[in-house]
Amino acid sequence: MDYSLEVQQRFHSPQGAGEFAEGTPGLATGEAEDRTLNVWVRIQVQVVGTVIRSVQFRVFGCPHMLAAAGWVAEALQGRESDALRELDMHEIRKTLDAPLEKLGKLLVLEDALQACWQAHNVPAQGQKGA
Amino acid sequence: MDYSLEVQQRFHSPQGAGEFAEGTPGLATGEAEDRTLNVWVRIQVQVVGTVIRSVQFRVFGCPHMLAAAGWVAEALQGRESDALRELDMHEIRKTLDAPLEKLGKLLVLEDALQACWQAHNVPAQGQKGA
Amino acid sequence: MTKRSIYLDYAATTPVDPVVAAAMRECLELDGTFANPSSSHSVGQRARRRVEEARAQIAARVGAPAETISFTSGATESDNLAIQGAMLAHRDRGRHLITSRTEHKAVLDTAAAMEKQGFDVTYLSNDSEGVIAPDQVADAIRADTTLVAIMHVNNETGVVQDIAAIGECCRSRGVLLHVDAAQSIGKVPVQLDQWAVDLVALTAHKAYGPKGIGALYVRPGTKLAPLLHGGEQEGGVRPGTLATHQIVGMGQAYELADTEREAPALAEVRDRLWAGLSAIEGVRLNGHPTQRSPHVLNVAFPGVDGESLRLGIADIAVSAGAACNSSAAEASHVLSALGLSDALAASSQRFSVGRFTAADEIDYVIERVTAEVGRLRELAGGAPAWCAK
Amino acid sequence: MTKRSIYLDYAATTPVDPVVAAAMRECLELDGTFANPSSSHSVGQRARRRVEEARAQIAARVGAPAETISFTSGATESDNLAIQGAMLAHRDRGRHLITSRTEHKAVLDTAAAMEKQGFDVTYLSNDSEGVIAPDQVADAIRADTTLVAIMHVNNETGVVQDIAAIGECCRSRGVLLHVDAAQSIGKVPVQLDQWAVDLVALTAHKAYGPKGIGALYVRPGTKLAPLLHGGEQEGGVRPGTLATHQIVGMGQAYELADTEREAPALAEVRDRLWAGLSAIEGVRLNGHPTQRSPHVLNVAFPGVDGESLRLGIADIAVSAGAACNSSAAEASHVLSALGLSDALAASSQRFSVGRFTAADEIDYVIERVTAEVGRLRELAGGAPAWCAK
Ligand SMILES: Cc1ncc(COP(=O)(O)O)c(C=O)c1O
Ligand SMILES: Cc1ncc(COP(=O)(O)O)c(C=O)c1O
Repeated sequence: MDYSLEVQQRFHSPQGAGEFAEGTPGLATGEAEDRTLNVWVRIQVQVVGTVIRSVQFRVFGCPHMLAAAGWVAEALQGRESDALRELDMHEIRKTLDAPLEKLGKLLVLEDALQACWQAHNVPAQGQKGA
Repeated sequence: MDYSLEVQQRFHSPQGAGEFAEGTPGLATGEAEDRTLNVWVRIQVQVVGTVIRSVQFRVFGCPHMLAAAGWVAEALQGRESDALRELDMHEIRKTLDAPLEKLGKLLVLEDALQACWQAHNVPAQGQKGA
Repeated sequence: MTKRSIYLDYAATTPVDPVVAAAMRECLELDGTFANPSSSHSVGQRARRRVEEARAQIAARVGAPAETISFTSGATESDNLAIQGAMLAHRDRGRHLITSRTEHKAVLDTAAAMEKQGFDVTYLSNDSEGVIAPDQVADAIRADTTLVAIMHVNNETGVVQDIAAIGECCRSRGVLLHVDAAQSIGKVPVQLDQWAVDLVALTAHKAYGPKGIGALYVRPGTKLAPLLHGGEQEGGVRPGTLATHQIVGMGQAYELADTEREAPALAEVRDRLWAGLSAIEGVRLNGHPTQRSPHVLNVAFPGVDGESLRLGIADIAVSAGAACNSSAAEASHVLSALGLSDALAASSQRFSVGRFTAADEIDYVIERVTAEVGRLRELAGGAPAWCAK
Repeated sequence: MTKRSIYLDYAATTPVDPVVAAAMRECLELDGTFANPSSSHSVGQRARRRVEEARAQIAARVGAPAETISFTSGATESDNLAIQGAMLAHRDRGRHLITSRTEHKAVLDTAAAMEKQGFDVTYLSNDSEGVIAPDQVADAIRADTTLVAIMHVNNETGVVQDIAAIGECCRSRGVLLHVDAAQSIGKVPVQLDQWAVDLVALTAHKAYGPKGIGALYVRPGTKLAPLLHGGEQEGGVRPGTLATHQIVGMGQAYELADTEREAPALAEVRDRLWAGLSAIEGVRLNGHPTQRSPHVLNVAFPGVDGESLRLGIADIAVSAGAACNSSAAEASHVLSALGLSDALAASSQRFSVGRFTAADEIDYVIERVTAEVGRLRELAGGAPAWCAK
């Protein structure tokens, strides 16, 4: 398997890997998994007002999943929270130069972002995972 | 194809190759061929009394045929003329270390020797070929 | 980024031993032994003698008479020739083939192709340690069974099957036995003078010989329908110009591959690696703890994605399983057959050591793997239980 | 006894060019490109790149896209894969195969094997100069014809068939064409970008590459049933570990084999030889005087037994015909197809020249052959006419 330089770099030093301290204000968490694809991902965003202040993630999966999560975390920083719904995994796959067969896994990341957006807009659920 | 040293030596310097001058006394000639085996051989013996004084031959054929003819010419020298009927090609094949598939060709040589013996004992025919 | 590069994928292929390379080089020189071994002129006969010397070297290594060894392009062709050739030659006698789930694809895909042609195939299930019990073979044999195809050393786990016993139960029932011994040479003895086997697939490139040359042992009297036609080489079993340099290389490699001398050294290195890796929390050995070849160590790292682990230790050449499927994403059919979950199978790495593996390389590998497994588990903190089961 | 040794059997096999040998050696070194090109680790990917470079070199030489080239163990396997593979894949469409009497045994024996399997084969008769007229192919094509297999350069006579024209008449009738081009590379241009052919068999060892490696060109969309199963190499057309050093060698050899540069030099040497030999009484050229490859000269020496002539000039490596049948005693099927009597066929010698043939060697050969023919004719003095007809 050949990996693009960006994937290798993000894989070896992932920015935003980790989680927020319990009770951090404005926290929303989204999780998704696909056992057949052997991936699990959790995204946490801290939203202040309507803006994403910072992002943390955990990933079990292949190098492209790790790189994509890092890329997303960086991309969301400082954006409106609706960005959680707007990121296009086809674009991200191209940016990371990931093979087509990896798209299925990336869509799991999209699910996690969706869940995160849900959690943000329906705080009741938002507590889950925090 | 591997050739025994004796075959190589007799092939490169064949003793007794040639023919007798016309009208040489006591001459008997025998010829035989097999077109499918691609061989032809002519044997001439000069018999003085009952003893073979000398032998000459011509051969069209493979190295083993040439070597066998030379071997026979040498072997017959000084023998009783009945020797023409007594040489065993199976023995000669072994002596020359020729492959079994060559036996057919050697038997053509045997035919020539037989014909020669005939010619010797029935001089009328004996003139043919001389 | 990669400080050094370490090769632990000897089961995929080995480098050519310098002694073997030297023997091959002579055949590649302008005034060397380059002629066609089928040519009757003296240079051709010189090449022929080298070919026959190599055939004798190979035969001696496996305990067989030289005339039972026919050259092929490798074990893939040998497996195909053995299975297709025997099943087709005996199709009127019986159309049933028995093999196992952990065979190499050269055997499994050939078996599948035979099924498509209307033959009947039984796939024996290995136990959780990868072993086939001789009784399983005995029980599976039917009146219409023509051939049993069981490998000697598994290429992913190193598990060794009891060919001696399996051979007995085939021979006593009048069934042919084909053994894929591609991984065995120099690691586990192949003793054709003691085994009741009829066909054996061999290859050079797993034993420090060149890639692209192999052989098939055919017990005298075993009927085989050839796969390839044309020319009279190899007694009609396999046509095509004999590749002198390749054959000379295989012969030299097999002469060097002395199991008695090499196996203990391999086992020592393999055990050193396992001693280090087994200290990592949760790791487990795939395959059989003792009934195995000294050159392969297949380890599951629960909670870690195997592809990520391999990129994490990219300066170390290891593999997920068989190289010939590394383009394929799906989990190893061998590990699945041993009952591993997709997650565990995907977490597994095959480390295979060889003649040129040094102890200090092993220590470095242990250090790197331990660190990377820790890092990846950290990155996956809080992942659900299935990721590690 | 042999003062010197001269090699004039380049059509049987060539020595490996030093440039090719050097490229191969790199793959045979411990720290060289030895890994399995199917391995996903970095050393495996390095080998993969070398394999793809070689594929491109070969494709460029024959005027085809790289992805149409699949590696095999040689032209024998390529011919088998093309013919068996195409006939089996299209068996429902039609079971008729057309080929010619002067094909290599890799084609003729495969055709015979297809007949045994119930396929129908038409063998076209070449004219007395070895040529197949495109019209003969057109006339032989039937509604159920699937494949035509006609070689490009004949290995015994050097006769070149008009593949461009034959291709047209196959394509226009919707019939597949397989061309055995094993002898062509570096001697007669193979122009797949201009020919309407679907399958082409190639080999390395007739063009200063290694023995045991070849390729099959498969026009995109051509259905083929594989002969071998297992592994996913070569897009499923041909499994088995790719032999990096062999493939690299073939690529390098094909890059070197520039017909424009080499053919004129070969023709000059070949013509010098013929100029000398044609002075011998009664000799005749076998094959076509102009429609032929520059590297082969096949000559009949009436009144001389060929085997004796070869022993007489044992320091010169020439052959009776195809090396792969040199163990067989019977006359060349190619020369018989040209109408030669058994005696003439058996008297014939194939002289084949190559990159390393020197003019002074030719002069020596002329001298030796002339003397030996004279000696043998003398020994056969008085032989009946059939010996020389
Ligand atoms: C067990 C086994 N069988 C067969 C093969 C195929 O051998 P080859 O690469 O020589 O075709 C391999 C390795 O690739 C193997 O490990
Ligand atoms: C015309 C032709 N076809 C096929 C072959 C077989 O090629 P290989 O030796 O690569 O199998 C040869 C030479 O042996 C040949 O001359």
